[in-house]
Amino acid sequence: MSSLQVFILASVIKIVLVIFILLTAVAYTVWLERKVVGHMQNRWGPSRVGPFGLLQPLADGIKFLVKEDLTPPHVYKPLFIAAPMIAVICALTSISVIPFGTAIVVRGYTIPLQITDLNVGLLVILGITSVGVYGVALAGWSSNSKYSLLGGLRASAQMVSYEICLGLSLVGVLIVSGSFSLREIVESQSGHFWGFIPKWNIFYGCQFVAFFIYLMAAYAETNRIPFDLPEAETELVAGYHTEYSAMKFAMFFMAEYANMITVACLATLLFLGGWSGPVFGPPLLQVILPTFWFVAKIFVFLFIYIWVRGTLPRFRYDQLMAFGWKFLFPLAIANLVITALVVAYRS
Amino acid sequence: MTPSLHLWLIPALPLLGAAINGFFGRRFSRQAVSGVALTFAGAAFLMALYVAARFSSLELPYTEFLAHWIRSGSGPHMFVAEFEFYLDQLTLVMLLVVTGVGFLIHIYSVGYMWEEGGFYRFFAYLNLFMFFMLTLVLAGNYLQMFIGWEGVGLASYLLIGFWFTKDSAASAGKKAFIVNRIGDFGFLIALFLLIKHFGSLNFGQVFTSISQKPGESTGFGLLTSIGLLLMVGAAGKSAQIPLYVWLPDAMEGPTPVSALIHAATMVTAGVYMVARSHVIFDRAPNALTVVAIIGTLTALFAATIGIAQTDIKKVLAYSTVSQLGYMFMACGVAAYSAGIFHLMTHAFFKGLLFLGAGSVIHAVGGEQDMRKMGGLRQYIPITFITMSVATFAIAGIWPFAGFFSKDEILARAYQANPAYWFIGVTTAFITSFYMFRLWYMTFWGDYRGRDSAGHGHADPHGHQGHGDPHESPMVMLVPLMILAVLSFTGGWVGIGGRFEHFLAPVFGEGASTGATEALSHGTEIILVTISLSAAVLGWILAYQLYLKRPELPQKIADMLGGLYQAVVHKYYIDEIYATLFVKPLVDGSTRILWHGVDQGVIDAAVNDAADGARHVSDAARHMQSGNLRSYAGWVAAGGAVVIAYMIWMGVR
Amino acid sequence: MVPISYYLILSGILFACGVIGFLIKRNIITIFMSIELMLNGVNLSFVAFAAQWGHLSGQIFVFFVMVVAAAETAVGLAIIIAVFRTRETLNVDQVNLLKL
Amino acid sequence: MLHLVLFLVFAAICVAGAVNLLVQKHPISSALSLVVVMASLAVEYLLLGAEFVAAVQVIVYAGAVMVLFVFVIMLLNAGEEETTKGSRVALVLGVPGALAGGLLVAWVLIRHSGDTALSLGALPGYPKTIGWLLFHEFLLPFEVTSILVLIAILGAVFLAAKPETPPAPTGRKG
Repeated sequence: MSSLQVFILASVIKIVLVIFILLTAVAYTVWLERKVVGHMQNRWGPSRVGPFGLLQPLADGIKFLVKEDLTPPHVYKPLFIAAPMIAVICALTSISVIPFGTAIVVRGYTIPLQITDLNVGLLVILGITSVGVYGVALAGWSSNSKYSLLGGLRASAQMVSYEICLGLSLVGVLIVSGSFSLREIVESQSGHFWGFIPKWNIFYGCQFVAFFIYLMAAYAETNRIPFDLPEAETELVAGYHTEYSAMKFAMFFMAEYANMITVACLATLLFLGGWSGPVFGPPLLQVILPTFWFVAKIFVFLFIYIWVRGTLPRFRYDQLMAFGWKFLFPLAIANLVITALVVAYRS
Repeated sequence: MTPSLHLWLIPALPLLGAAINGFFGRRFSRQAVSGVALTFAGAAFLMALYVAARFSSLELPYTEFLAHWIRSGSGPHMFVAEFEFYLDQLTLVMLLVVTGVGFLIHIYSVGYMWEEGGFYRFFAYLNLFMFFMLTLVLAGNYLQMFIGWEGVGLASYLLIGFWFTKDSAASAGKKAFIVNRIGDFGFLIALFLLIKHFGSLNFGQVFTSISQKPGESTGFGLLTSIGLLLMVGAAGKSAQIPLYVWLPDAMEGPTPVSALIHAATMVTAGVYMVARSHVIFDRAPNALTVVAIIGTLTALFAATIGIAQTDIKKVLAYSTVSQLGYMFMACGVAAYSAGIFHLMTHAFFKGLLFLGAGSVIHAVGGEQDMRKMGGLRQYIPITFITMSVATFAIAGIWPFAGFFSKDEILARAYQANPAYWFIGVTTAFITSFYMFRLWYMTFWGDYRGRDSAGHGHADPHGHQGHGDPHESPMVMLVPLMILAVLSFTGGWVGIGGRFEHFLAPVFGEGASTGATEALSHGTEIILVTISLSAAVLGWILAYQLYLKRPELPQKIADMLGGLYQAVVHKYYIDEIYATLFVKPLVDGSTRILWHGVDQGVIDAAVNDAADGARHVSDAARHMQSGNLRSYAGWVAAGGAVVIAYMIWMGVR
Repeated sequence: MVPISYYLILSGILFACGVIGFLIKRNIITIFMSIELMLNGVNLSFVAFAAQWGHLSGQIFVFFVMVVAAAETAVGLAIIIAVFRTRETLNVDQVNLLKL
Repeated sequence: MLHLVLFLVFAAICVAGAVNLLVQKHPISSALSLVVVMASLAVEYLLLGAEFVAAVQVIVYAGAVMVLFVFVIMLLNAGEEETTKGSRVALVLGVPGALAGGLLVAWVLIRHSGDTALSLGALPGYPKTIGWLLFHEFLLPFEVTSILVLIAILGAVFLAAKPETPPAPTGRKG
């Protein structure tokens, strides 16, 4: 086989695998959330379908698929249909540049555990995420309902605003690692400070501030509590997806959780050292361990997501905007300047 | 190296006084204002005395550098003008005259102006005048002299127009200023010529380089033109033909001003300037001749006008013009020291005459017409006595000051050309006549002021309701007395050529004294006798006409008819000037500049441009449809044209 | 291998579409979008020329164009909002107070 | 070959988007067409190797500028465009004229650009090199642009700010 054929074959396998895993992960993140929040609220969560309710996501999926696909009158139909697609496509696409571990060698061919390694991988993720805004915004607008419109407006404004903080918080990391390529960023985090602290970016100088900003912005970008105003059930009756049901609603749902996972991946890659961690044992374990560390970190991140959801109340909209523009934004700039000065001083 | 004399203090002190009075005087009491003015004027006089005391120990000419002023260009063509002061015998004489007479007139003014409005303003101007006059006198170069020259013009303008609410005063001020500008024009061109050909305006440098040149005995060369142009300036400032017309009008100013500026000091600046530039004139005999002719003619001409004037100050004004003519005559025959001598004595007696006239006017409550005076000697004896001294002095009666200086001039004039002498003696006779006429009309006979009904006219300083004429206060009389003493004795410094010897280092030994010796003693005695008898003759004539037979002048006037009218109307010179220069100028300005250029060209251009713009806009506004997309279309079309042009050019 | 002229033709078409949209559209927002389209067309030719001459300045210019476009958008949209507040319309034909 | 195919495909999408922008009556459709144009242009940039430009194109244009457009359209609830017959002239003269002009310009550019063929990823615009250029050769324009952006921000804030309502009269006259 020529290397091109190997490349295409490997890519197809990777894409199928990643999408399968991602969708499964999405489903089980939903399950996890329901379970954890349930326990936090001193109840069981899903427990009837399968052991510990493990088959609940499957049941939900079947329900969404077979439910009647209702399209309300007075909607702007092309966009009403396109909006959830845009949302889910963007959410799923952005995973494509995320590396899950080091390369593996199969029959002499080195196959990186990543669908594609771009020089500007990070920017691609940012770009695709920003395009994802359209899904929410258009859904809100095309529903031709005031709640949806308000939700869409809020979503677009919020996401555009917090995207700036998100980007700025990442710039510090970029300055430290000196690359846009996610793989290189991770590789720059291997090793230890003083022999025992992992050389993760979160421990580098004041990057924990950047991590905090990233965390906040990520919550806002994914419309999660405490920044879930676009879909605030109590005031906007679920906001932009009020009019959606069945599979279209499921798409938004999937998009949201896929985005959560992407954001968690990004946080892991940029701040938590990616797949770096203690590697030991037999060769097979050595192949698996980095990916395991990676998944473990993502899991921790997701858990924090759910934890926050179970703990914090929702912000008011003006508080959200003020927090973004008057607190996070200056903080991000300050962090950027200080990091730049530190790096310039050290070089 | 002589220690610094701080000459700059002499002009600076009056300037400080002017500044204080000018800026803060409004809030000062009259006492404070006069205190300030007198302090600074007096301080300048004391400085001048100090300089005079130190004079014999000085190395002359003494120059003092104050500050850099203009430094233009570089290398050999660099033009430099500094603020510097120049002191020699001539300067010293002028300095003492200006500060001394000026100080006396300051004192006098305190009394004279006491009840006038704008008291502080008057003294601020007066001090300002002192500053400029001293700058002029002390200047180390022509440019600085020009500052003083212009400055005294300004002060003169301000003071003539002191009663600026009075129309005649305001226009007299303007007239003086404008006529002086004509003279200044000549002066300026002379300065430019000096810069062009000698690269400097510094007296020392200019005179050194000029004295190396040969004299221009014949023809019309550079030095002649410079000299003539300087003479134009001098004629303007010193009221010589043809620019004398402003001086009689300048009598609209307060009398102390007339005394100080228009008799004693400023008008002599021209004489001073000519004397200062004697190096130029010495080498330009043609220019000198012109100076002499102008001086002689002015002396005679003004004297004849003086005969028929009835306004006491006008008589004195024409007399001043006439006496200035004498000085120029002296300069014109290269007898500079005689001119300066006469300048000095004239400052004394003419200052005294004006001050005395002021005292008379003061006494009769503002009246200036001599026909309404008479018999005043019993009312104002001190004024009478001092005025008498001055009258004798100006008439040239031995041993008063005027006799010596006038005699000196006449002697030198005779030497140069008997024609000058003859006119000079004639003038002396006329001068004597009209001065005694003034004397008799004012002080002798009966007082005619009381019965004159129409006596309400121009009452310049507001003395309302006068009874008998009354003597002036002491503050006015003391300066009169001092000046009287000076008018009496001032000429004695010239006995035996002492004054000439003093000034000889300035004007050169040979040019002045050598010539006098050439005149035989006998001739000198004859000349003296003739001029003295001319003066006495004038006196007798005046006595006959105005005291013995006062009806006779009217008969003579009737007999002379038109000639008399011409004299009364000052030979219609003002009218001729108005017709020849003023009216064409005004008409030309109105027709050509105002109606033609301003309205026809400038306004029309502006208006037509505006009209054109409006018409074009009228047509073009239809493009402005308010439709945004049509604008966009225009933009696109314009862009297309530009691109098409670029493509076309590019393709070719 | 694609000849550079293809890129330039694409660029020209985009620009022309922008001009046409600018001229025929009535909605002020769409007009504004047409301007963005023109800018994009120009950007493409910048990048293409950068590739042709092998110099990155062309790409740099694209950044500047983008920044200017972003600034322009911010101000322009603010103006549109202000216009809409006062005129209650987005139709440029009705924003015609300035006609004679 | 791959390059040409990709180019043609995305060029077709691009032109289709641009034309759709013109044809669509509703501004939001136009906006989305423009997003399509921009996204496909980003791909064209990628084909030329300008990966950083492509990424920025997506982030800034598609992700920020066009979102703003959509946001404003939603905010103002802009409806369908009214069509009138008033502008026949512009349609008859303007459209072909503009099209012809654009093609002419392209033609001239072609004539003067030679027939260089560009390979896939002809000039890689790595972020590092671009950044280096930006902060060395183009530092001054960069800073000037930053000032421009600042001014634009201020202007936008000022323009879009709600006009201050005059304080309610307190009832006290005088």
